[in-house]
Amino acid sequence: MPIVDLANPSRFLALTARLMPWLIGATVLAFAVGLVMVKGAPDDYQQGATVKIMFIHVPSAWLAMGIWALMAIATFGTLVWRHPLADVAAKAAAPIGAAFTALCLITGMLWGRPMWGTYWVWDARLTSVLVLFLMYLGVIALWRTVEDPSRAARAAAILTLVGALNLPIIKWSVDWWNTLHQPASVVRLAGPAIHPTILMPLLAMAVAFLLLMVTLHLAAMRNEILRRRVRTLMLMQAQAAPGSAS
Amino acid sequence: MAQVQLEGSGLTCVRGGREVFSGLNFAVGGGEALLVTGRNGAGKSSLLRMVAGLVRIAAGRMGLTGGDPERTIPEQAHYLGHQDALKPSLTVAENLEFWSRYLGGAGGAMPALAAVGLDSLAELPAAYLSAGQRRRLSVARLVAVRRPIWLLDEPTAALDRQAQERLSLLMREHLASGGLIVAATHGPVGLDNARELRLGAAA
Amino acid sequence: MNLGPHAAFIVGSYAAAIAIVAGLIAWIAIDHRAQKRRLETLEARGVTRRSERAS
Amino acid sequence: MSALAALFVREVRLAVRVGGGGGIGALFFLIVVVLTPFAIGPDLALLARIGPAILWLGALLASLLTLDRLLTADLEDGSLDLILMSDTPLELAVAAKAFAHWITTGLPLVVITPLLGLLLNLDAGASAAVALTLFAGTPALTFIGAIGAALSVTLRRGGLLLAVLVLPLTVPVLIFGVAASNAAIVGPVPFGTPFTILCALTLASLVVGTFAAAAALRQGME
Repeated sequence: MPIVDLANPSRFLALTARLMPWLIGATVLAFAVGLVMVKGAPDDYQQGATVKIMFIHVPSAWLAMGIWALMAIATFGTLVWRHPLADVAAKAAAPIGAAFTALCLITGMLWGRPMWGTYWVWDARLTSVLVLFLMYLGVIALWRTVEDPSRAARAAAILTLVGALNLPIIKWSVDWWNTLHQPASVVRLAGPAIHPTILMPLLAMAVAFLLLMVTLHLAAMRNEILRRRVRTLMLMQAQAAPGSAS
Repeated sequence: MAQVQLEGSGLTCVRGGREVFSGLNFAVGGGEALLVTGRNGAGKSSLLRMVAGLVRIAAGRMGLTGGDPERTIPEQAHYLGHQDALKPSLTVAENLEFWSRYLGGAGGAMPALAAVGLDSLAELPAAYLSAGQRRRLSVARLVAVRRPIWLLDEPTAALDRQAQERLSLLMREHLASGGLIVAATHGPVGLDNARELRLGAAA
Repeated sequence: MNLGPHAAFIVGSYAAAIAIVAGLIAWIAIDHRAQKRRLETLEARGVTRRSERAS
Repeated sequence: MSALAALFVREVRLAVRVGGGGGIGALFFLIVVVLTPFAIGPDLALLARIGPAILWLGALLASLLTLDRLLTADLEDGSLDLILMSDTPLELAVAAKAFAHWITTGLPLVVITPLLGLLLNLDAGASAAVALTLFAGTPALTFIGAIGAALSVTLRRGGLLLAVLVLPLTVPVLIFGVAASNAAIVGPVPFGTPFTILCALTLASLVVGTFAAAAALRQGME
């Protein structure tokens, strides 16, 4: 299926409708496999069973960054190739990205509590994810305050690209800020090396999360396309109304 | 409506330190229309806004006889300004219902929308309306709430011929029911027995 | 499966995961139904898109 | 009463809908609170000590900066003229608008305060205390800010002028808000004393703010 074929929204909707049941099935299957492997994973010699939180925390962190990268690529499509579905993809991805970033933060805090005694210790990695969460909320706020989709798309595109450029800088400066003040005794979150018996369930869960994200994203894009159709229909209804020429 | 009579005597208006007009006298009875004409800046809008209580009366007196004694002139007047007082994110019906309830009307929007031909767009957000449609939605406010005095600032602006005819029909009905109209305008408004008050003639 | 002393936090994390994913699914489903309903009311009123009218 | 109810419902609807400024105050509050530790450093003990101050300053700025649109939006589209002309007293109209602003902006600040307390290493009790003082204090911030909003309408200049004009007026509320929070957390002083003064300040500002804003609007007419 050539990519240009997807440019037409109605064909995209038809494709999504056909793909959706398969995607949902694959996601459920992937989660089933992942959770079985997670159940079988051994406890960590240091943290005990709390390492099981990692199987949710790390995949959602990867998704949080991955979705922003996806949005950056999509907005590149808006600015450079004027691809009609690009800003639909970017707008649909933002809330999903924010949700997974929130999940990453929550699980990070729940994982930190037994170790550090408090929920939040401004750990370098978690803090970067927190800043990323603020950026997601910023983009969503931008989409919500500008009604005209094309104007909002260009503004969101600029913001997303600048955000993508800034993410590494933010990550590095937060690390520097953290090590500057923080006594070195803080246990690093992910632990020194990941033992294969823990790595395999982690990868399985990562695949499951990825499938979940793809399913949710396609569904959200479908909604966004319908929302834009409603908008054009309303515009046409106003123009079609009698005596609306002036 | 009881027979009302609006008079202004020796009215002086000062805006931003500049005397717009002074010593102005006018009188409008129920069923009559007064067309305020004059070049831009002669104070047409200022006179209307003065009657609406939005501009301070520097000197002179304005009185309304026959209206509701407890209510001030602005509370018995409709002001149709250059802006339409509409919120784009609210639907057509929501906008009109709000103004109808806020200005003391019964709150029913549909009859007024029908009078201006917007009933088919009731559930549409006002953002999607054209300038003419927004203007007609603003006019619907005058129909939804009955008030004796109509202050119309260039009412025919942005209206097409059919909408202008509909407006002059509404104005004739208002006059027939004993109301009065003071309209700032350049051209004719489709009213036959309207008197004219020329501002800035002396300049 | 013995979750050890910090069982509450592990269960809490998985509960949070389920809650957030359920929230996302609910938001998408509700939004989908709302847009479909608005499309139907608009199309019922005879407002058709140019592309449909052309075919 | 249905006129004022209609105005309140309209204001809430406008804030909630796309394009309205509903959640923007809470987002600003979240960002200000998150930025402070980057300046101060991740020292948990220090953050816990100045947590209430950070939360209060964030709420103060979030409230004031979102008040700019309270009246200027109506001025620009002509609604203000009709509100001035209506038989509903202007004071009650301004009060209804300010109350709607508090519900859509002030209250969300109170709701997310416990979450931000986590970031500032405040324990549950401390966060609850700050949230309670903010609940009592944010109406005062809104109604005092309404005076600034009315002035920025009459002076035709919005933006930061509003905040600069009104910030000094909010100093008492800020002092007793933070004092009440610290009294609950550290407090030699019992929580009740500063808190009741804060409530008194809020009640006073409900009245003063409403009449002052309405007077400013009336004076503002040319």
